[in-house]
Amino acid sequence: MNTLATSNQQSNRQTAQIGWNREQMAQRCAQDIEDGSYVNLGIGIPEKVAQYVPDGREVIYHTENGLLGMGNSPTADEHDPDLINAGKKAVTAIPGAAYFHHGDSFAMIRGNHIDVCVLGAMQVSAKGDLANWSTGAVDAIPAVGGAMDLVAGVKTIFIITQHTTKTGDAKILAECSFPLTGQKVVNRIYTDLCVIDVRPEGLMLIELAPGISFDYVQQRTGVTLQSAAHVTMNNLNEGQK
Amino acid sequence: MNTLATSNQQSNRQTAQIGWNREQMAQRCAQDIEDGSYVNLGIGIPEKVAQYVPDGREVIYHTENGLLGMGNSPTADEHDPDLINAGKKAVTAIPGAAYFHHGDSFAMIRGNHIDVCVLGAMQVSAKGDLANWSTGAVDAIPAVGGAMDLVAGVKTIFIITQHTTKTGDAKILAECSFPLTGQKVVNRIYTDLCVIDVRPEGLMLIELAPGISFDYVQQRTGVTLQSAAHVTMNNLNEGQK
Amino acid sequence: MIDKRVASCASAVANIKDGDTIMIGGFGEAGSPIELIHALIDHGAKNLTVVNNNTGSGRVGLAALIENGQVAKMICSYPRTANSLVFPELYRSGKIALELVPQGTLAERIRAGGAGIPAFFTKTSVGTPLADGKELRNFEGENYVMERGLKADFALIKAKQADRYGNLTFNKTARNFAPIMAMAAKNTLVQTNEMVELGAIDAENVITPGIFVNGIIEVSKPQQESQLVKDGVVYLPIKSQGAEK
Amino acid sequence: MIDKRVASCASAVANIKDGDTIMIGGFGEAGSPIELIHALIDHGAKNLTVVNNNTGSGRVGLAALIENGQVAKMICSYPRTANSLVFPELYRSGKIALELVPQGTLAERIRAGGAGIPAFFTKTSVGTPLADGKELRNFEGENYVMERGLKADFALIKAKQADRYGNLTFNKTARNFAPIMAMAAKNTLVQTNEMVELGAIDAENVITPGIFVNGIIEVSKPQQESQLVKDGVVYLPIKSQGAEK
Repeated sequence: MNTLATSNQQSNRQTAQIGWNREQMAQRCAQDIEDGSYVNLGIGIPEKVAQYVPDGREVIYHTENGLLGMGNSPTADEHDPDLINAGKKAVTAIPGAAYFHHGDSFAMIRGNHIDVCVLGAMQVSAKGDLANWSTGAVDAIPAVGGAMDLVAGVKTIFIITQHTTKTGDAKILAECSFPLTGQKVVNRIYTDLCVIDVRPEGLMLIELAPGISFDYVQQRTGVTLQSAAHVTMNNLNEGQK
Repeated sequence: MNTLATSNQQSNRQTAQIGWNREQMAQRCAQDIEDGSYVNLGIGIPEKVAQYVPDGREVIYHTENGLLGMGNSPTADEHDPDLINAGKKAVTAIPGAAYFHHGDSFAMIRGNHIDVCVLGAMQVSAKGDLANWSTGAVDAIPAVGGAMDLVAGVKTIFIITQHTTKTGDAKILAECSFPLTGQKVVNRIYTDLCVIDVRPEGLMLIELAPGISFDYVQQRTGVTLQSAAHVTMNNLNEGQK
Repeated sequence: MIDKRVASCASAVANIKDGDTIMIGGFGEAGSPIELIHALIDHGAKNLTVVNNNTGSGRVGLAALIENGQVAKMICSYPRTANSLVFPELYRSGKIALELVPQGTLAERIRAGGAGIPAFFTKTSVGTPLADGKELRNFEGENYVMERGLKADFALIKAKQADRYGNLTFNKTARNFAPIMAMAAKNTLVQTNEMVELGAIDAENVITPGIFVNGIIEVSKPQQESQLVKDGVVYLPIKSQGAEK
Repeated sequence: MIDKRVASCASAVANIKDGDTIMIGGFGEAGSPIELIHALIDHGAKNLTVVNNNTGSGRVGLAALIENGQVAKMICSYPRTANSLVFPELYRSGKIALELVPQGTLAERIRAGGAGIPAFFTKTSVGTPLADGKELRNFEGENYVMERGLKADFALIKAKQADRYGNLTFNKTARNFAPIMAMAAKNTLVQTNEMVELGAIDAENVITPGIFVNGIIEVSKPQQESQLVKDGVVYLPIKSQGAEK
């Protein structure tokens, strides 16, 4: 019993390590991006999605600061401070890329021309509302960037996020308490524990990370989840491609 | 007496030939286009203005179908059916020209970036209303082109027109009877007889063609004209430059 | 792999349906995608709403599409041009509808449609019959009219160069409406004088990025509308041509 | 003769007045016209409203302009960035105002200002605090918020090449806001890496036509903001620098 208790405690302490890691979350999301998609990736884990596009698919990356056909990070030789992404990191441009100004770039976004946008989240509601720009704290410097334009204009919005906050609070809720980025905009949520679809009838758990149960996810979620008839346990590789 | 009567009849028949001819009307207008102006010229007599820009002035011509820096008519060798002006005539592009799409072209117009537009007129009112796109006839095919955008967006609108219609009716009126192209848009009118400013207080005759009197102009005008203190008689050359 | 090339003009237009709205590039003959229009005539889709600055000339291209009875409504700024025969006759006999739009408002409505803007305000046409029935609004003492964004099911345009991603360049003033129509249409079909390798168009000089393009067909020696009109050519749909033999 | 070259950055900015609205190109350091901004610091105009996507970094360029107390209000989408020190402190102490605008709405408002559009509707920000107090309107069952066009007295931008007419090209993503700011400002001042002859920029590849440009100064070796920040440089106005000697 003593041994078991210790084992349980250890398991609790290791909660952050169970389920999918950051690489695997990105890899799982990448599986849902179709060949030929035009994709905008947010800062953080979403950026990693580009590394896991399955073989045989060609995906074109849009960065809202004026480039379609964003490539990998540059070598030292390729580095140009005038060639950056929306996170202000140095990038490259692939053959077949195009530069354009901010007006045209957000015409692509607002005009529903970008197929998929992958973003991080502070909170997501059962209706697909997203909060990812402000905690509403009085002394914070508000900063929104292109997030509101992206969620309003891009056809499909994927969210990649840890299932709970660092302190264990649920991020998937009946209603967001933080100021919204957009209303009814999220299509699918990829967490370290599972994949959840936002459907008109509510949140539908469609996939579990290996070793994770529905109840385990439900306990860490602020709203009642439904479960698809056949929830698969997707056993991704270790994040290598 | 008999001789005089004949002479008078002849003079009446020759009304169309007195005052400035079409070349001189264009030449007179060209004198008012400042060095460095961006200019859009309408179809017909306005097109001729480009031939009479005074020496030492550099003027850049805009054509609303997507070219800034329109040059002369092409030689047979230069002719390209993809390089035309708003009247669909073949043109050339000068060194320093720029091509752009229709959205950007009319952003230049609507956004008040073009300095001067020279247009023809069917009617002009004392308030500067312009009618130049439709007689309002029931069986006519209505066609407006870029005229409404030009009068709404260009800083200065010059009109070049015969002072009266072919049948002798006044074209400069208290109110236009034809459908308007724009309200309070005309700044100055160049006719075969005179130059008239549109001012808040009304129409001000500021210049007469050689041999033309104020009364002669007033008789052919549908609204009371005022006369500037010193009306000059501008004796242009014969239309050569 | 992304490869937007299609096998023929016929296959490019194959999915156009009766009742669709079609934007057609070109200002007069400059930029008119005449081979794609002729393929649409062969295709036969009817009851179309067509957006173009004009209504074509002679009896080829857009004029032939209208003459073939496929166009229920034109949205344009200048339906009268030299050698424009077909539209005036049908219009006078009440067989075709016309929505007359100032040229710059037409361009901005198309650009707005492509940029996700449902409506905007412009000074153009205020105080004229073309503002009748439209909402007026005063901003800082000036009156403006509200105009709506314009979208289409298909755009047919003509490019100078294209790569397999759909990046495009244009030739001189043949550019005109093509880039904004490519933005405003759900499906943009392009005939290009030349197909080039990816990267052959400098990324700085791409005029229409491939994201706005769905199908590309190379037509290396396009016909010239003015020449056809001069030669008295009458375009007849392939079926009719066949039937006549 | 049209020749928009000016003698120096100082003479370029000489007509900027207290209280003016200034659009400054750049997304982070890419496209930031740092020499023109430093000239504006030397010039000393106060009570400015500045439009830029960010608020600068370190204590050079836009951050130095803010630190020098010349900016009463920032209109931007993302005032927090790595190495952004100056703005947060002034904002928290209530010494600078902030109008926060979603990045795409900011871009479209600038484009609208330049294109003669006083207002337009967008879905962006509907249902969020940034739509508070703005007019909402339903088109075809979707809600949109009305946004106003944005103009400026001056724009300061950075180009790659310029000719004497003011035709411009840009380098890669340094293009960003520059072309639309050039449209929206009454006076557009350009620092260019290179002056070229008329015609050296192919008419097909001009990004900003000269009609939108008023003054050009060649700065062939511009300073790089990130390098200055790394080196701990603090830009002080020339008067202050003089006073310290």
